[in-house]
Amino acid sequence: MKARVTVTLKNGVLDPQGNAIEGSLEALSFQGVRSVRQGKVFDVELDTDNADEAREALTAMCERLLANTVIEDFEISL
Amino acid sequence: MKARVTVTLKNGVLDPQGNAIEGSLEALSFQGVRSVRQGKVFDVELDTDNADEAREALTAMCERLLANTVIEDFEISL
Amino acid sequence: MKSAVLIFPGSNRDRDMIKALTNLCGQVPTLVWHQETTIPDVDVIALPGGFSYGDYLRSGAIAARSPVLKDLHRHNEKGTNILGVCNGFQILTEAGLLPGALMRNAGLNFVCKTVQLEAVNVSTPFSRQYAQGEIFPCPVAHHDGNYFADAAELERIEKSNRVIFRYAKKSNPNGSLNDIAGILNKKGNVMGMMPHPENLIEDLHGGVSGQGIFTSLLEAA
Amino acid sequence: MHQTFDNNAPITTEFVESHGLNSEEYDRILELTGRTPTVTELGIFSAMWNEHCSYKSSKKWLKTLPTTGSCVVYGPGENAGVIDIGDGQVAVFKMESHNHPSYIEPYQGAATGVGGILRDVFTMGARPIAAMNALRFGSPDHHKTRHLVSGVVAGVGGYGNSFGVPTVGGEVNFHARYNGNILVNAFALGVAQRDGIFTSQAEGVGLPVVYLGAKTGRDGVGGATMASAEFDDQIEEKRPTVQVGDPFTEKCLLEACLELMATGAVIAIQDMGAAGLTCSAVEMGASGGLGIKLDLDKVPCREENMTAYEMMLSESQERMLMVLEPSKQDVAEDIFKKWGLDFAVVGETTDDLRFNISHNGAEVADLPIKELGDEAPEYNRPWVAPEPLGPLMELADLEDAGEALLTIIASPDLASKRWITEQYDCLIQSNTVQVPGGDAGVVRVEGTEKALAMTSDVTPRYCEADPYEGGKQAVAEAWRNLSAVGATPLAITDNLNFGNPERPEIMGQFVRAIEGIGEACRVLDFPVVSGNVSLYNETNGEGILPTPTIGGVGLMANWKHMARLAFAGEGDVVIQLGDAGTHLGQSIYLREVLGFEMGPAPRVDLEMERRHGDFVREQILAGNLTACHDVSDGGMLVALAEMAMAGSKGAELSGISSTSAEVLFGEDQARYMITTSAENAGAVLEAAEAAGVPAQQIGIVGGDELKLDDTCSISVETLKQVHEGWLPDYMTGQDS
Ligand SMILES: Nc1ncnc2c1ncn2[C@@H]1O[C@H](COP(=O)(O)OP(=O)(O)O)[C@@H](O)[C@H]1O
Ligand SMILES: [Mg+2]
Repeated sequence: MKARVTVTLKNGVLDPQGNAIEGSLEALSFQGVRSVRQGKVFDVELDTDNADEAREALTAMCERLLANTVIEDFEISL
Repeated sequence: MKARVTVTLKNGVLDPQGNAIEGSLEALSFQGVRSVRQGKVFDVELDTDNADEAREALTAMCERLLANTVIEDFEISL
Repeated sequence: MKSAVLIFPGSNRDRDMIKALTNLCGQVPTLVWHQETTIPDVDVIALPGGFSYGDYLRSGAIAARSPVLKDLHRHNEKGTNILGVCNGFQILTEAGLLPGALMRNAGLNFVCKTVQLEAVNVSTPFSRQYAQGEIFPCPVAHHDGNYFADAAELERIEKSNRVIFRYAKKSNPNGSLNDIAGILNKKGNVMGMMPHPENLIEDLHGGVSGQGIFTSLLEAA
Repeated sequence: MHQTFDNNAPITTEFVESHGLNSEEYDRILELTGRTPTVTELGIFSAMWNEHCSYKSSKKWLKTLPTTGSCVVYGPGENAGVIDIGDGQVAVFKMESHNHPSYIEPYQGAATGVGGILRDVFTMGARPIAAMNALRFGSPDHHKTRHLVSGVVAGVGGYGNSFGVPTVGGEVNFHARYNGNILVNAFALGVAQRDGIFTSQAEGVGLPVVYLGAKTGRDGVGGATMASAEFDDQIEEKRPTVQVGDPFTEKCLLEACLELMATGAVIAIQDMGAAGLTCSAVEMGASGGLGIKLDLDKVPCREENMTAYEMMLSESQERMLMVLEPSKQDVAEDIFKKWGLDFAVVGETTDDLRFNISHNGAEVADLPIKELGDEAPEYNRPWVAPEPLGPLMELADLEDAGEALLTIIASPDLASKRWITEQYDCLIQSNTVQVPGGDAGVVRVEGTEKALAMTSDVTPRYCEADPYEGGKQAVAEAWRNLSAVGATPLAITDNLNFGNPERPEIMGQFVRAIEGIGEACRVLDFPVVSGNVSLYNETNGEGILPTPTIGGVGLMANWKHMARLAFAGEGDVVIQLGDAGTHLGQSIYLREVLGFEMGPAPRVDLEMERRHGDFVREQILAGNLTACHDVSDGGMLVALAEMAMAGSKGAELSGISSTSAEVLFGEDQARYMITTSAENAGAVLEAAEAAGVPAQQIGIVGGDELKLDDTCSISVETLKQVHEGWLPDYMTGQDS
């Protein structure tokens, strides 16, 4: 089955990329952008079709590799 | 309103990061991972609460900056 | 030879490029800040290496949208020679002045070392001082130098002989398709390359093989 | 998890303790304030009085280090040390640790460590032109080590490469004693005009205090306290204070500061490091004999509802505090806007010597500014000198010198660090003469023929065995590495990493190491101009190896008169300077081949170091040498192997016993391996004799093998394979 893991910075953690993008959007005269925070997505294709199994495996993958849980949160959608 | 823009590599575009992650996951003895593709998300906070306006603005932002349409696709969710 | 160097916030090999142009092409280049709207009439416009805007979002992406680019496009129309090195190459692809894209190195790590280049097309204003097939050392220092273009594009580039430099002797440091280290645009006036010729131009650097790029431009001017 | 407090909340004992202040220290605070401090005030005291900022355990001993010399312009006390390098130019350098943050989040911890040290250098008006990094990791088979190595290296590179400074040297060691407490020591060096140096000393009353750079967030709130707190198993809870580095902003900050300094607008400047706004403001006021008034409502914030406490303790990176010439305020503002940086007048200098802070219109702190620093506690902690280790027992004979050599050069500490150094840009700025791999990194001084050489050295296992000799050795090896490339050693910065000073045996290591460092600096005329102390490097009661990292800097009149370690010419004569090896105690051979860490550390004869080093330098400057390498870890045979690998040339040795481990692998000090052309050999040997330097011809460069005698020779290819192989193989491995 196909799954998508989304990894985002925890609240309050500085996001230099997001800031730079905000600045650039402003320079490109896009109005009304309050804030931009950048994160990562991983589209993962798994052999299993069992949702629980998948969720368990993906959680482990996030904790071990995909997310830096010191500064990032992750969410899994199947 | 809050919106999320997801930018992913077009099919066929090589993904060094995705490949490397596949490799490490295997090395970490995670079985049954067919493929991993890495992309980006942008959590954007806009002044407007009008969905159409927002979608239009975000589409423009993607085409002008957030995505490199030579190699990337984008999707917008409000 | 008159030259201009475009400077973006985060450019950091600008001084190296300025030194190379000054010492090898006989004149101090005009420095053009990214927010300026006109680039003076010169023989060569150089986009230096660095991490413009921290290479945030995508390497070169934000710089490629800065005000000065409008006039860079005008100069391109005019046929002014434009040289992009490293981050400059990334900016030129992001700006659509060169095809393809520069992705994260296959090894994922930043890589700084001296590789071997092969001069593949020496009939350009950027490479005429090299001998056809000449193999010479040149340093690289980048994180996103992995050249990618889709099959059709790649074929067009190869067919029209627009690969100027390739990584030679299995020294491809980043996974670039077809070992591409430097390419030319269709019109023949824009070159982008990942390696740093400006860092190999005096004895102190342990060699001068990088001079050829600049002496070629000088001769073409 | 944000620590937010009501500013007038009652100050409980727990609260005081949680700020790393003991009861005596709290009583001292009550005396100074004459009342119960507010929450913000207590936070300020905790930041100013923790080990990291106050040096309360180390001050007494740091004072004993020699800090003066003909080249010294500014010694310790400024953001970085400043030495004269002639032609009206100065070199500005310092080394600083970021150990705990790097263990918690290796990439950001290392990155912000590099950012901090670069800021220290350009705060003084110097453009950074070179960097080094000294790294100590746990045992390679510890489950965290690989992750920490890749994170730290990526962080060091990620920041330095983007900022645009060449990384030209460093060290990497692995040892189980760093398993729970790695060391990340970052060094930076910059060059400025002697009359273009800036300090934190404010002058003049009623001048604007200006905040520059990035916005303030809750990053690292409590970080300075954490950096001085021993780790325990609750480390997870200390996590939320991770700071994130932004090299792009730092690069803009560098350019903006240098541009601004050139306009004459800057009266005083101080970067915001540990406990950013607090330490920088107090430093500026106290050193200038002025008070500082801050209005926190003016501070650019990244997050909402930040408390005064949080703003005063925030360690958000890439920030500066300046006192500006009022008439030039607009010029300053324009420059910072041009570079896309925040600029805000947040206060003014006063004449009342108070540190006065208001927030939301109310006064949240009012403290005597001088006392905050001057009255910080200073301890004379009890210490016991470590027992000297007994002599080494009889060792089994050396079976196979070749095997031993291969084992040693493929061992974690001696294996090639290419996998690491290639992730660092060592060429940017176009002035690099010697890249990592030689005895010292060498960079030309822009626009001159001068070059600066730098090296980072310490041998922790020696310091563990004998902190005094170990301290001497660290300084001596730095001095030797500089001499070995032909530079005149000028001065050092020291980064003293030790365990918990409240334990007398650890304090003893610290004291004895400083005595050794001081002694070596005096004899070698190699003063200390800057430094940093990192204590409490221990986990669950186990301390790290005592690690006083020495960053040495030397000068060359002309980069062309420089030696490299690579064998250069077929037929060149190989000469050993210094006596044959005898000392195996604490040697790499003992540890890697025989498997134990025992015996005394090698003794350092500083007079001999001086004699031998001066001779080597003279010979290099006279152009008599074709290669030069100091003998350190692994002894003579390892030094020769390194020269062979670097030059892709072999050598045929003669008159050297292939069965004496002492001779081949002994780590006696004050020794070099040099090569000369056959014609020059005689003259060099005579000159050595005249200079009282033992010198012996031990071989001829040539072929593609390192040949000891008929029974023992190894191809240079094989040497390279094992030497280059270990680290990449290790890093591509995985922990299960
Ligand atoms: N982390 C690092 N960064 C840059 N260079 C390094 C690093 N670690 C080691 N090196 C380089 O590798 C070479 C060998 O290191 P080392 O064995 O410590 O040298 P030495 O024994 O002469 O002090 C030196 O040139 C050193 O600068
Ligand atoms: Mg050495």
